[in-house]
Amino acid sequence: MSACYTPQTYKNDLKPVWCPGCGDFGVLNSLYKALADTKCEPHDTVVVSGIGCSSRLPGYVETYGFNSLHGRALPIATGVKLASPGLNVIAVGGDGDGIAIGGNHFLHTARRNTDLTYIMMDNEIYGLTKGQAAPTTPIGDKTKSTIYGNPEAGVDPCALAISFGASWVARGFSGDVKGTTELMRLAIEHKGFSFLNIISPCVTWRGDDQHKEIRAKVRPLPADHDNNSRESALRLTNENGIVTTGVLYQNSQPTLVDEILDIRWKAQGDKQPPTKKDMLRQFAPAF
Amino acid sequence: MSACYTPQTYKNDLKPVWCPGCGDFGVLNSLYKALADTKCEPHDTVVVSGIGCSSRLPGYVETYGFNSLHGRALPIATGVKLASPGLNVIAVGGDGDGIAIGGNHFLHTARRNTDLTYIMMDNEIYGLTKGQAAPTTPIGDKTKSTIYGNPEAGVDPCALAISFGASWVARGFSGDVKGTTELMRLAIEHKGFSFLNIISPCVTWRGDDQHKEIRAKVRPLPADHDNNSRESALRLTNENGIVTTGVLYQNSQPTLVDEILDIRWKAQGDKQPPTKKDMLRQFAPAF
Amino acid sequence: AVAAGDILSMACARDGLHVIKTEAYGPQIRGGESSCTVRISANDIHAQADLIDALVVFNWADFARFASELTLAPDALILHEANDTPPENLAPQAQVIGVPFTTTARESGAPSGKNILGIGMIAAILGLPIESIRAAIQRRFAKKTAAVIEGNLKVFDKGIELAALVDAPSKKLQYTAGEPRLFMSGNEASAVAAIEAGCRFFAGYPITPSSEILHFLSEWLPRIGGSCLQTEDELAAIGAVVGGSFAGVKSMTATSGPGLSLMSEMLGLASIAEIPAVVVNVQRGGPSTGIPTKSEQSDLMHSVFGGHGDMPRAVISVCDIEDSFHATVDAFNIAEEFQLPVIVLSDQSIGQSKQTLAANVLVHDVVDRRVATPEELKDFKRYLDTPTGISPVSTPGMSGGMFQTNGLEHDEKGRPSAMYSVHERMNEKRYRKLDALAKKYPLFRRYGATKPEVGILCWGSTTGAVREAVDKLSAEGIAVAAFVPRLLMPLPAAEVQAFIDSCREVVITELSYAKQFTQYLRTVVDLPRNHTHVFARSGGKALGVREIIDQVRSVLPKVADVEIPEGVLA
Amino acid sequence: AVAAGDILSMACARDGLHVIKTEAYGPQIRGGESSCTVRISANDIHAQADLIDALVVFNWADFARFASELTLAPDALILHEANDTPPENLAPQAQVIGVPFTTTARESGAPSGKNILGIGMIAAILGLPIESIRAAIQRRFAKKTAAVIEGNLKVFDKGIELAALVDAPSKKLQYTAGEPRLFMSGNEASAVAAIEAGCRFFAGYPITPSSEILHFLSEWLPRIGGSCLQTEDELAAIGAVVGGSFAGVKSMTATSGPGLSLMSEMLGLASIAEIPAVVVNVQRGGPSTGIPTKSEQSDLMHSVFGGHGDMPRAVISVCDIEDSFHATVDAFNIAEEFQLPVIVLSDQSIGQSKQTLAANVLVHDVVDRRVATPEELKDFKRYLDTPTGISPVSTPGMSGGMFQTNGLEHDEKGRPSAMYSVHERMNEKRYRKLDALAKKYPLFRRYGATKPEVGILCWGSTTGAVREAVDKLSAEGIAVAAFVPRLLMPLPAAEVQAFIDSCREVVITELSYAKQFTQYLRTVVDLPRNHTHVFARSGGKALGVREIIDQVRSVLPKVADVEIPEGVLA
Ligand SMILES: Cc1ncc(C[n+]2csc(CCOP(=O)(O)OP(=O)(O)O)c2C)c(N)n1
Ligand SMILES: Cc1ncc(C[n+]2csc(CCOP(=O)(O)OP(=O)(O)O)c2C)c(N)n1
Ligand code: SF4
Ligand code: SF4
Ligand SMILES: [Mg+2]
Ligand SMILES: [Mg+2]
Repeated sequence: MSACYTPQTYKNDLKPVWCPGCGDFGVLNSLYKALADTKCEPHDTVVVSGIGCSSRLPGYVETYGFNSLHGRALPIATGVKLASPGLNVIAVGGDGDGIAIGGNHFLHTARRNTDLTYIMMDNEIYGLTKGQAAPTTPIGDKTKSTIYGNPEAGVDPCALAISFGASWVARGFSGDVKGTTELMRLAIEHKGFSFLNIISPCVTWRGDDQHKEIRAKVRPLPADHDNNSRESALRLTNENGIVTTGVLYQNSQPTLVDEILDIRWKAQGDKQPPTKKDMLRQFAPAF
Repeated sequence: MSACYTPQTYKNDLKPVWCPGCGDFGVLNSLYKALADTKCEPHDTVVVSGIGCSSRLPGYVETYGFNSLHGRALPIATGVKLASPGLNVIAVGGDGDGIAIGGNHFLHTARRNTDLTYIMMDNEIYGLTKGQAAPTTPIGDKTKSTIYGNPEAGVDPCALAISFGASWVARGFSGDVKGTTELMRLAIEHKGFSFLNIISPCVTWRGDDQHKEIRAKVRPLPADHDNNSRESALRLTNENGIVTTGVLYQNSQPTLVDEILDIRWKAQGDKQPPTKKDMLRQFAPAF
Repeated sequence: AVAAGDILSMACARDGLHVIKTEAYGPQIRGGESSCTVRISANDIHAQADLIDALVVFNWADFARFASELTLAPDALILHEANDTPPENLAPQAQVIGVPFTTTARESGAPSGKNILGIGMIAAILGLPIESIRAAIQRRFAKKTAAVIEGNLKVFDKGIELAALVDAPSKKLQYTAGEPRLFMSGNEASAVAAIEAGCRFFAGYPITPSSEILHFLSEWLPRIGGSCLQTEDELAAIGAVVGGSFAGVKSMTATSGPGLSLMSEMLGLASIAEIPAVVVNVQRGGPSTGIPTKSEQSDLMHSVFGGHGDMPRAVISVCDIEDSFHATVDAFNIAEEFQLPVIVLSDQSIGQSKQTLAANVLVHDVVDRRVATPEELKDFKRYLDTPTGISPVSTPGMSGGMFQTNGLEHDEKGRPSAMYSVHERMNEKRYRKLDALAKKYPLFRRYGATKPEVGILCWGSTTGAVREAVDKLSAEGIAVAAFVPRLLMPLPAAEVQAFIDSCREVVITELSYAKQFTQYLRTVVDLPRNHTHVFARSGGKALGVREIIDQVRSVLPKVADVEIPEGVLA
Repeated sequence: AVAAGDILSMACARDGLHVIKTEAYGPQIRGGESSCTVRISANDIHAQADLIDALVVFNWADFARFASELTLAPDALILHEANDTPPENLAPQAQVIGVPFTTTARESGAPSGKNILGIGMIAAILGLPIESIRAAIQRRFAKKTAAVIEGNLKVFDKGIELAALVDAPSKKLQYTAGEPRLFMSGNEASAVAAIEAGCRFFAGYPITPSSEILHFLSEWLPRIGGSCLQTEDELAAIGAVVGGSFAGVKSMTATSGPGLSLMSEMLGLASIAEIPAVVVNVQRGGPSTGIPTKSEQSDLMHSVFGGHGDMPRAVISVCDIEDSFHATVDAFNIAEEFQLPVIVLSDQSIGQSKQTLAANVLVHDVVDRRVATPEELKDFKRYLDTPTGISPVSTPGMSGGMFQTNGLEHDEKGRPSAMYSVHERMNEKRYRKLDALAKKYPLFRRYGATKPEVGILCWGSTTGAVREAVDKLSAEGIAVAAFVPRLLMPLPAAEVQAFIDSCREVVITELSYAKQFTQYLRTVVDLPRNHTHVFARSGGKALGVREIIDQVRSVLPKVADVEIPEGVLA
């Protein structure tokens, strides 16, 4: 990997379509910085997203990028990684993309400890479709699809990730570019599935104050937090009135790529790879 | 509800296609008993399933029954309940059906505390398709699709259900018809989303001994277990070498039907329902 | 711009004028460029305007983004922000007038009132109902402070005042005020129709350009004792609809292409289990995510043939905003009577455009499910093989009606069977329903000459433009007619064939690059080999009346050719 | 029964005989009834047997379940469990012999060896290779104790001994042993082909009748440095395939109808983002869950037209077990060269039946992706609009090849655009690839007379039976030919039309109640109005050679009619 990359290296000349003041600008800037900090070789990096305002992000990053289908960023990212394990694979998207339509892939990609980083831009709403409730929208909130107030309790993406078996889980706030950049760096460096939930306000559908309100709620990790314990990590999720940022949970365990390599070893060890003849033998009545 | 129902009431004359010795026979018998114990009016009861050996079950129960699509039992059951809240709705299916292809619906149906009972027949394998690994298959196990050993750690359906926000979570063993019947009764009586994971051996693809092995592992709930605590409940999941049966977790919270009724109240209160004219007013330039 | 369009439209609707309003946006959700076109007429209109008579531009850079979709009339009147110089030759005899919109608005006490200033001028120049516009402005800002309302009214008057400086008498609209009309979008009409049809359960997942249906029903269903569920995805949405309908409640979902693709498998279940289900699919540019904010007619083949297996279903198209109402009620009627899934094919240009409608047109007969009789409930066969293929239904809650169904092939009782004989018989039974359906609902429209030289075949949202083209061409004495099937599956084949056989030249016009409509027609009717002219292009731009006229003209010579030899033979 | 069939087939394969073996099961996974038919011939064969010459029945109740699918030859030889009385008149001159299978087997020291006893008798009576069968039995029980092997061999000899009592010389098979042949299923051939084509990533979700492909590749890919992922569902499977292919590795999934329906949306993404992807779809009875264990040709329309939007894709069909290999390699070649999704349409009767093949036929040229040149990488346009529509590709890891793609409509650089002009141009570009593809791969088969009076059109698994029917009819001096398109999308339209035009009467035969093949043909070719005869029925039962012969015969009179006037005119 070359050592002389700057945030500029990862910028392309496409202007983001985001509304002025959208939290996703902060996420994008943090990503530029984090990629530079981790010296990610642009052409060895793939950013995959689903569909949503946030999922437009790969279009603005000068690496290989794929703004795919609503909810399917993770299966595609998994395919990229398994087919070509040498690549750095980063999946990004929105809370709806990842927890509504994409929820099942979130569960299974985390559970397999798939070697990739998943950044969720969480604005507690469906932005691109103009403001319907997301699974993260707080109970009672009025949205385009819940004018009588959201009947469903919002879920905490970090709590889900931990329960799904993610080996690295953190929360950031797009308003804090420095902190978010640092979390991204750690996420990218983590071996296995790292999940970073970034609170990224939607000024258009959640009101211009969402930014301020969240900033007021943000707290650092308690000094005594043991982030190797699922139980203590879970206690820092679904909190009332405060939002704890930082690395809530991490462990180290074999990753999906480790398993794939292990299977190859079990299958073939250091033996010569089989020939076509070897493969056809089972169909040959040569007894 | 009439009071004179016996297990016979719920039997029809279709012969199950299950292999001799399949655990699902035990589940079916428990269900006949539990329906009688809870005096479920057959014509007010709907049993919905997905696809799998276990999902054949509704075909053998003399109520309204729907053996639907692989993974989709819960959305269909939700539709039945919301459209006609007076019905008793029971969803059943396999571990693959509910956690692989159906995982996302499991998450959201639980999270909404949808008023239905979900019985999962867990054999740690895909039975109907002849023995591939399921998300519940223990790591290392050799199956048709994992001849080098399953690379993925099996998940515990009860742990998932608790993290998903289910308001009632229990585990049973098909070999224990009496215990399972009792758990089914409680599940059906619970207000909200009740999840019952029943270990139901697949003698054909998991070996004839699975039955014995599990019986040896089964344990009752620890006397001091506090099943109102998620934390303690989670400690009784993903256990090594033992399988704790009983009601692991329960709480009482507003259900989806409660919310729907609340929304109707907010929308209309005790006012006369709106007329078509009222509905069209917003389109009329009458100012 | 869009707000001004709303005010103008509502005001004209109040005075009984006919209005069609369309909007266009850039990719940005907020603060991006937007454009709004309003066609106003004293008579019935069926399509958005081909040519723009009067244009108000606040920013030429933004205008450029939409220019390709906006054609100016030769003598267009153009009002633009004075300090933003307009591009060269916008139109030959264009009247281009710079107006200090921003400053004037500020001075008149409504800083953000430049668009109100604009409609003030336009209203005066075109002679639109001033009083109604005033009222509309007041309604629009009702929630704001009195000062705001005052300011905007002042700006409006200022506009009228400035208009005096413009001399364009020719542009005055001649009309006499009539009954107020409703002003609504196709999506709103579909939602209203669902309630009219008796739908009491809606499950959906938001997607552009169909979300307004979810929004409307999530507000109104609870008011009438129904319920609405926003699901986690489209798989769950259509699943819940099938469940709700199985439980005996008319149920619906609404989506667009990507969602419809995801629903393919569940629609197959509804088909084999014979459960009514209504899906309103509001088409957008495809494939994949494509162009979510624009219209196209490229979900046709998937709607009529999509999904694995031999899967009977009905597909009904929407010809215009009013038809969104009728087609949706028809869809419920067909679904309930024939016990199958019905797809309503609308598109963005119908779903999200707004039009004025006479209040009394929003009525349509409603059909209900054929419930099993006590006799039928004895040894009940849910899938009884009847002459029409339609079997008696019971629904949960009905005592004695219990049955167990499934998506496997099954016998009359609904019991799974892998036998060929059962499969063949049940396929026959299920498809027989389509024959009965085709007989009862030969839905189509026909416009123009009875003995056409040129016959146009089209469907859906292009109908309005085709209809106006037929009128214009007929006025020129050209014998042209248009045939528009509304029921697409099963297609009224005999009627379509009869129409084709009655024309010398057949023109097929559609907004699908892959010619989906043409290919579909070929599966059921014969098209004359050298006398069929297909005009198929991508969507993303409305099919214009002049475009259709040119298509027809381009085939006219052939008609002439044909005439000569005939003359000789005679 | 099934085990016996395997032993018999493998043994015959060893002596170079031609074998086709099919199996059928009841709904029960284990301990249920099953049936196995084996057709053995000294010459090339293409379909399973129409008539059964020799039948072994252990339980008449079980036989009854399959009777509708098994037709006995008039002089069938029938061996059955002695103490289970057979039904009346199974066949006119049937030779029905009761054999105490169970007891004899027990006495001969192999309690569960009744099926071995059966093949012992059959082998002796039909004159099958005794020594090879002995070897096959030894191999079969290799993992068991010596005692077990001994017991089974003894039972086998006992069978030969008992056969002496049966007198049926006419049934002896005449042949001379030849080179050993491979014996494999269509699914196995597809899996082998994937590896041959260079596929190194497979993602799939189990589904009958395609799972054998997953099983085979999960065993073999790791051995050659590839990987296999069993995903949580089909949405993830096709997603992972698109991801793997985007990353530059040839990738595939396999499924059946329900899974294919779920993949509709992602296939649209592969189409617009121009990412190669191969899907092997092994058809079963539909719609919905339908009949998972039986064959049908009803996923055709979904394969060629399914998915929202105008979505170019290729579809290639599989004519027989050997063709599973070639079609699958072709699919990869087409996917890589034209950068689009390719669906391989096989079905249960090909995927799960086994046939003998000469080892040397499993070879096929392989094509790779056209990677961007250094020149092209300067100001790289991933979607460069070229004469063929095929653009240069770069894959992650290639320095200087970076691009950002998406499922939105996009320009040559892959940047999202909602402009009509871009949409129209890119649709043109993407569809242009299909023209190039059709030119390069006009894949079809043609059998029979060059100047046919009757021409048969069919596709996929019915090809074998049609081919044998053509041979038999030709032998009778009837001028009949068959045309079988292998590439279904784009269809070799010119060739199909030429064939149609060369026939007096056209017979279309297919296993789809809804006539999917016929309807599809109509979209691209003209079928003579009164000279086209469609024989379409549900799947669930193989199309028999005699059935086809009857279909052709039924249209022959018409040919005669036609001849007379012609004679007069001459
Ligand atoms: C299959 C499918 N269903 C629905 C949609 C419509 N859709 C696009 S983005 C989106 C949700 C956006 O919310 P989120 O994922 O949170 O992203 P955000 O815009 O808030 O950043 C939806 C429902 C779609 N594109 N595809
Ligand atoms: C969409 C779809 N994909 C795949 C299948 C094939 N299939 C049927 S059942 C099943 C899994 C069965 O496992 P499980 O749900 O655990 O039920 P079990 O048979 O073990 O009781 C699969 C993969 C299908 N029917 N539909
Ligand atoms: S709508 Fe919300 S999320 Fe989308 S770009 Fe605007 S501010 Fe950001
Ligand atoms: S395969 Fe397994 S799960 Fe299925 S019926 Fe047999 S024993 Fe039961
Ligand atoms: Mg969001
Ligand atoms: Mg299972």
